[in-house]
Amino acid sequence: MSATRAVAPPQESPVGAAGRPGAPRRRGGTLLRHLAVAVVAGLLLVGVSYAVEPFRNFQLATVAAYLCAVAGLTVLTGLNGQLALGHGALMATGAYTVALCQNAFYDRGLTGGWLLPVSLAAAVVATVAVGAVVGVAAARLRGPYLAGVTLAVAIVVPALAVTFDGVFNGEQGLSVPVEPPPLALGPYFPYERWQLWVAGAATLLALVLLANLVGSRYGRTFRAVRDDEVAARLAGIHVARTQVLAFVVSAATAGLGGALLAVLAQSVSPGAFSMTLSLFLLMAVVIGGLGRLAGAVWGAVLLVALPDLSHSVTELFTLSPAAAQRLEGNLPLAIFGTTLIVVMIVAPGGVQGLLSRLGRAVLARWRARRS
Amino acid sequence: MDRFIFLTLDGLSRGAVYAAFALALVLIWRAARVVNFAQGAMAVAAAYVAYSVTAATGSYWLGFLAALAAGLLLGAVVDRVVMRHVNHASPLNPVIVALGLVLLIQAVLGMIYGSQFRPAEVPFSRSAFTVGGLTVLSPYDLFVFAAVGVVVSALAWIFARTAVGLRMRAAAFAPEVSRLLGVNVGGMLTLGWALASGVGALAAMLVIPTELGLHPHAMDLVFVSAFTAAVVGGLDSPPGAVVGGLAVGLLLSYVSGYAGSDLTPLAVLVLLLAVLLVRPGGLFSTVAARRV
Amino acid sequence: MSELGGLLVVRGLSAGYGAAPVLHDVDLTVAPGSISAVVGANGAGKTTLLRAVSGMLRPLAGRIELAGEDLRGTPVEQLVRRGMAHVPEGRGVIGELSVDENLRLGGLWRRDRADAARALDEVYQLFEPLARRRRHLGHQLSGGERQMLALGRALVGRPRLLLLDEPSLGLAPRVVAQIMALLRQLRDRTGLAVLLVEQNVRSALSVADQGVVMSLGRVAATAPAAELRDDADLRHAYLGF
Amino acid sequence: MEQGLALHHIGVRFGGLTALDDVSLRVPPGRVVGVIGPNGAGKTTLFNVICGFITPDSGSLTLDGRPLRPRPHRLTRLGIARTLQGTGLFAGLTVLENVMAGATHTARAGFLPALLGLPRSDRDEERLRREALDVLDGLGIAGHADAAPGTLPFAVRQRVALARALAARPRLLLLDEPAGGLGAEDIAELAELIRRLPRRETDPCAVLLVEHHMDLVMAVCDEIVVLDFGRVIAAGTPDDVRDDPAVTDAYLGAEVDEAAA
Amino acid sequence: DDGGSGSGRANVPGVTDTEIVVGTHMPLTGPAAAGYSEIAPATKAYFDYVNANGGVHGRKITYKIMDDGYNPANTQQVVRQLVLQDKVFAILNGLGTPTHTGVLDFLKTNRVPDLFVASGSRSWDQPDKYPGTFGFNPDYTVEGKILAHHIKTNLAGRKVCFLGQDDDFGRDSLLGVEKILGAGAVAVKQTYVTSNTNVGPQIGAFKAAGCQVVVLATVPGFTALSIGTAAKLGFRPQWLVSNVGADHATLTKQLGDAAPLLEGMIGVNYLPMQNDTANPWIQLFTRINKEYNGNAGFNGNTVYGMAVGYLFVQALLAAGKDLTRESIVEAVEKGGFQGPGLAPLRFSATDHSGYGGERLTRVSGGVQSYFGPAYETDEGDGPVNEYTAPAVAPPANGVPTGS
Ligand SMILES: Nc1ncnc2c1ncn2[C@@H]1O[C@H](COP(=O)(O)OP(=O)(O)OP(=O)(O)O)[C@@H](O)[C@H]1O
Ligand SMILES: Nc1ncnc2c1ncn2[C@@H]1O[C@H](COP(=O)(O)OP(=O)(O)OP(=O)(O)O)[C@@H](O)[C@H]1O
Ligand SMILES: [Mg+2]
Ligand SMILES: [Mg+2]
Repeated sequence: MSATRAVAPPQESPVGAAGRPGAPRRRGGTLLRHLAVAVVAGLLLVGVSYAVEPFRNFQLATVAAYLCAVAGLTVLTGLNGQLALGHGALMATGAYTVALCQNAFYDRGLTGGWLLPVSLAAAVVATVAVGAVVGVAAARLRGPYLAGVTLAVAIVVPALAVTFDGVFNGEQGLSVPVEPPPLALGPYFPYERWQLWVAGAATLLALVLLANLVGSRYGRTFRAVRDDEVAARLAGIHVARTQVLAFVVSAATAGLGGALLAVLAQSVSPGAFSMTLSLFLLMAVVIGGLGRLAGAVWGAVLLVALPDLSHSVTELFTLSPAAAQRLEGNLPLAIFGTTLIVVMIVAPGGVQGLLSRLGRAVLARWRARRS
Repeated sequence: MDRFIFLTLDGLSRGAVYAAFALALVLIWRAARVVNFAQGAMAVAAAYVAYSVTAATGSYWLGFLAALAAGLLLGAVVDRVVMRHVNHASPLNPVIVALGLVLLIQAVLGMIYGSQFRPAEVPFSRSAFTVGGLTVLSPYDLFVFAAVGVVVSALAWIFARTAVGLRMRAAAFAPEVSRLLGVNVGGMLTLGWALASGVGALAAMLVIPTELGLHPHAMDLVFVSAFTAAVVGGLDSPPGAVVGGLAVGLLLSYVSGYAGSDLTPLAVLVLLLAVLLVRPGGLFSTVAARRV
Repeated sequence: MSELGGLLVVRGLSAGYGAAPVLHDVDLTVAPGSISAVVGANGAGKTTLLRAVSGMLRPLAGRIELAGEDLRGTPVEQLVRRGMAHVPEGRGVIGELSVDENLRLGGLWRRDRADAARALDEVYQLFEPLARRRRHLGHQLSGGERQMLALGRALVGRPRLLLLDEPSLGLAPRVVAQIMALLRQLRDRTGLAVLLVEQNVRSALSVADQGVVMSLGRVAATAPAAELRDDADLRHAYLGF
Repeated sequence: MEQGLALHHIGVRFGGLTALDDVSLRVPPGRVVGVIGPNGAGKTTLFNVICGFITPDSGSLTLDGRPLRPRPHRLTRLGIARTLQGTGLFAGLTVLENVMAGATHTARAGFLPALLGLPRSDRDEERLRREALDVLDGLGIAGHADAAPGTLPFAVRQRVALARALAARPRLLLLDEPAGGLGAEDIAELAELIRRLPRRETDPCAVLLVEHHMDLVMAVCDEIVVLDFGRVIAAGTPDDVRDDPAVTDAYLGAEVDEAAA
Repeated sequence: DDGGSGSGRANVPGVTDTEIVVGTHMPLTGPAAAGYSEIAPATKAYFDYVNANGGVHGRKITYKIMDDGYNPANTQQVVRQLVLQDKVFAILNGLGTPTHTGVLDFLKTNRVPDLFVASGSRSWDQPDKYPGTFGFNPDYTVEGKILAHHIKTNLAGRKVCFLGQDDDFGRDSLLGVEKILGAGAVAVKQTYVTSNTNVGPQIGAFKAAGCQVVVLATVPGFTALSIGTAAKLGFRPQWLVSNVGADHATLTKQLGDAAPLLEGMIGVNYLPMQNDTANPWIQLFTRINKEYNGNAGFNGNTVYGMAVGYLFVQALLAAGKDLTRESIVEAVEKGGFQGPGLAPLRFSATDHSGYGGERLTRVSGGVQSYFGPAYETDEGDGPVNEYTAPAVAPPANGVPTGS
């Protein structure tokens, strides 16, 4: 009948006892910090560009172009919570803009190293305009309904290239004349290395800007809107405007990515920007780790490497002609698909999530050992 | 006028199959809150089973039943083997897994059957009746209408009136709470996947004969139209799927009939925007949620 | 002591989220036809205790028995059939379903359809605001109405053991009093046992037979409710008043 | 001129259901006004009207005598902040970020500095961070600044929500059931805090409080308005209201004795 | 063996004394794979046959087939992989207008011979701009002209309508038809896009207008779809179908039970008919298909693939023992190739297009066979002439001999 006293009454609540941690202020300004990282990455890239063969250079350049788009999409989908399936179309917008600009320059006989940056900038501007229009509509929609509209955009934009074939030259698309590497680099400078430099530089620039933004109060409002729209509005955040802004930012990077892709391929055609591309971008975002710029890197790498790897794996088998006819092409796809499924089940936080989990575990063990 | 009637009937008969497939999407959305991008590939797999069975037995109807059975089974398997193990914390994870399934299923079908088109048989004549000089619907179209009608009524009944329907909805919306209320959430999910995939298989059986033929990618385009239809109608509403499907069918028919088929994608986008900007949850969306 | 004939017997229960346990070695007995109030500071682990008992959280160690049967390995959805109902914290109303559907769901598992229907009517009589809103969707309801709905839904299943997590949250004082009276009445009339988690210590202890004080994931004290109410030392030490 | 927030003859209907019926109410500066009433009486709806989530079917609002057409995201700019029933925290933001988000409207640096990562934006962030930490400190939860809200005890979450509202430096704070789920000790602290708010030196603010916890309401309110079925059935000082038989009947019931103790 | 003596030999990518590596890009997967995926394996089978018979100048041909899924972005990747990584000697028979257009500049910059592109676009015939690129298929305009010539001579006075794919294929084909019949002669012109499989509205319009002759510039799927839809509407015009979409075996497979609808369909072709078992080329190819292609289904695509292989071997022989990228381009430009084709190959220094004519086919009694003479014409305003050169027989061992 008497009370059983098992433990001592609590002393003091731990709340407030630990002083003021509140994320120690990082040293140096945001810009300097991010630039420093970018410069290191850039130097590394230059080193790599000399170390590997032209084809790998081209692949890396492609990774860079995709990375641009994937990073923007991860901000939109991961940080702002908008499920967009139409980024392939935004890439197409950038790609066609760059093609039209470069062609216009060349038709007028203009040459020089400044043309490409101007065209790329134009591509970004054009995509921002398109992104703003789509974004305004998107801001009213949620989840699968947004997905539905953006999917339609993904289909419409390439189709427009066929409808207005006078300008866009239909299915065949446009070629993108690009200057050869500057002579200062020497007469035998591999073109693919130059491509990697161009794409790498543009992408690093875009990443620095994105990282700045994500780390600023805009990144915070993006996430706040994603988590709770009502609370966000009460916190003084204009939800629709924030969503449009996120859309525009990710459109800009998608446009740049598409433009780079066009420059790399020296051509654009609607078939390259199909719905599949949009879906693959989303895959890259999720597989890499939703909402993380570092994850975007993994995603973009996988986007280029996984089909290639699957193909190489298939080449290890020697097949009879009959079997080869069936398996060729299909086996890599099956491997690709299975990889996606397995990764999503084993590492739902994507590659980056897995890495940070591993990192934390290692750190914890190390700390435990030290103490 | 004749042209209008012709295009209308043509659009309705196309719309009916979109509706059937949209129903499958609605089903899985209601049962698991997932937009199943693999629905098309799964349905095609079931249709290939029908093809094999029909080829072996010579009977369309045996193949038809086999497709439905295969659809149900495939849905259950996909749920148990794959989707069950996916972390649904982010709604994107199941989407990506579904895309992976698409690649896998299409690749496997390609390996087994090759990438050639296979003929898809029809149980009834596709030659249209002529009424007063005007070609109207074919017996096959009527079959499609009847099948879609039966399915949509059955689904509406199951969801609105039966205990299983209530359980399925509860399990989808709030799995944890439902479990506390004695709902076998896992079973409901599997049932939902199986039913959706079965309806998808039915839709594939209905639509493939009117398309290019049986092919691992046969449902890719239908998926897009059906997804549009489901979104237009409101993903939670079986009648919405039907109305959405018919609307998309009619729209595509009118646009390619009067304006040129290259404008159809644009028309679909316009339809989506027109509907969703007025009703962001689709035509048949229920009362907007109270959020504060 | 009523410990031996417990309807719910918890022994050595540890549970938590992730690696670190929140509950440590919890012992607890709820006799049939009795009300046990679990009280304690925020974060003491009361909600976690209920979640572990109802199987929503897999225990790390320990044993949970309902009417003498070990519950380990019993799927959560089977527990209602054994007579256990859990009204979770945060209400658990399914917003997308109507009031009526939410309530029906509470009795859907029952064979005795007629009695389920009767129980439904009783709930409507009990919570008159719900009766006026049968067709409304769950998320149209006000905070308090949702709480009523969640509680009513559990009652439709006519449980033997009711786990209530802060039922007074967001309810008007009059309704709180009404619910407490109801619990007492059900206990006396039908032999219902209740495991009641409450911040509103006074009203909880006023209806309870037994008080369980939790602190930092452990049972700090178990005592007859009246004793706890009157023991100023205990109250000050654990309950802050 | 009339200072503070005033509602004039507000009416709100949802379909056939009258949620608010000719409700008038004033919250002058420096006062704590309580709104009580049975469940479903329309208290949250009243808040929603003030915040602009619901446009009233009839009636009008004024702020400092000027007509007010509230829009949720403009509210903090007008000096009004609100907490939500339940907590409505941003699950993906740390506690500190949650509070910083509350002060969004005070940010000065625009988009371009943020995009370029200029010191201007950094300084702005630094200021926000400092202020947010101060608010957290004031509520005694600075130790949780880096935690994710989801892992915190309910009482702490409630305080974070309060901190987020206070970070906006409101002149008027709308509190919707801030004591829900709190223990007696926490409620006492909360009461202390609410009483202090209108009188503190920096950023004093009036409070409009919806709460079912009678101890708290009686302890902190200067004035109480009682709603039932969307109508004001009583108004006055806590003592007036407590003794009003209509209130006892509709709302307090038997508990009134205990609550007053 | 003095194989190693050539001066620049070691520097020719993909060529050693014992091997020549060439690559191609084809859709092996995806919606466009139907049919096309059979071409490259057939070519490879022919090369294997040649290799088994001693190869070309002692070198065996290795054929790398890359899947691009008919997606230009993939084509970019795989062609670069072939050229930069696998160091192929040439790209052979890359398939598709949009896909291959994208790599023209890259191949030109890297001086990779780009032989016998598998598409009827005019883009391959630009010797000034793309000196290393050569076509294979007859131009779509040529095809349109020949079909229209048949209408003009045999179906005069009938109401002619046209359904074309909404791209170069459809447009060039219509251009050819109108060049012969006159601009206003086509009563109803309709287009389709591959992303919309409902051709009901188009066919309905033909029916409503009372069309008697319908020219189809369609891929096989849409040929079948159009004919099926027409039957559904009770509309039975005379069909004239572009070579792209007129392969009877493919269409039969697709239509299944409805295959009898193809009766009377007129098509065009320029290679031996796969069902013409009396044709020595078909006998040869059937044998190779059996022995080196796992006895895969034998149809027009198989014939096409082997014909490409045969032509490439001819070109290699003509380029001589001292094989370089320049020498093969020169050899192709020299022209004079004779093989299974019924129409002339027009290669010259100024003409890089492929076959310059076609012969009409008709389905009769469930069998597709040639009728009438073969025709040749240009893509401009030139007349449609009969091509009368006699058919050549394959060499005895099936491998071309050096010229
Ligand atoms: N999902 C979760 N993940 C991690 N930690 C959690 C989670 N839920 C609760 N906790 C932690 O477990 C501890 C106990 O929480 P619990 O909710 O059981 O307490 P409680 O006694 O019910 O408190 P309250 O009165 O606030 O409801 C708290 O410290 C809390 O932070
Ligand atoms: N969007 C809506 N649609 C329909 N009915 C609504 C809506 N919002 C509120 N109601 C109804 O209006 C009435 C008032 O709701 P409100 O949330 O204002 O009550 P409350 O006084 O805050 O109650 P509680 O104390 O339980 O939180 C309730 O009956 C509620 O069901
Ligand atoms: Mg709790
Ligand atoms: Mg309320």
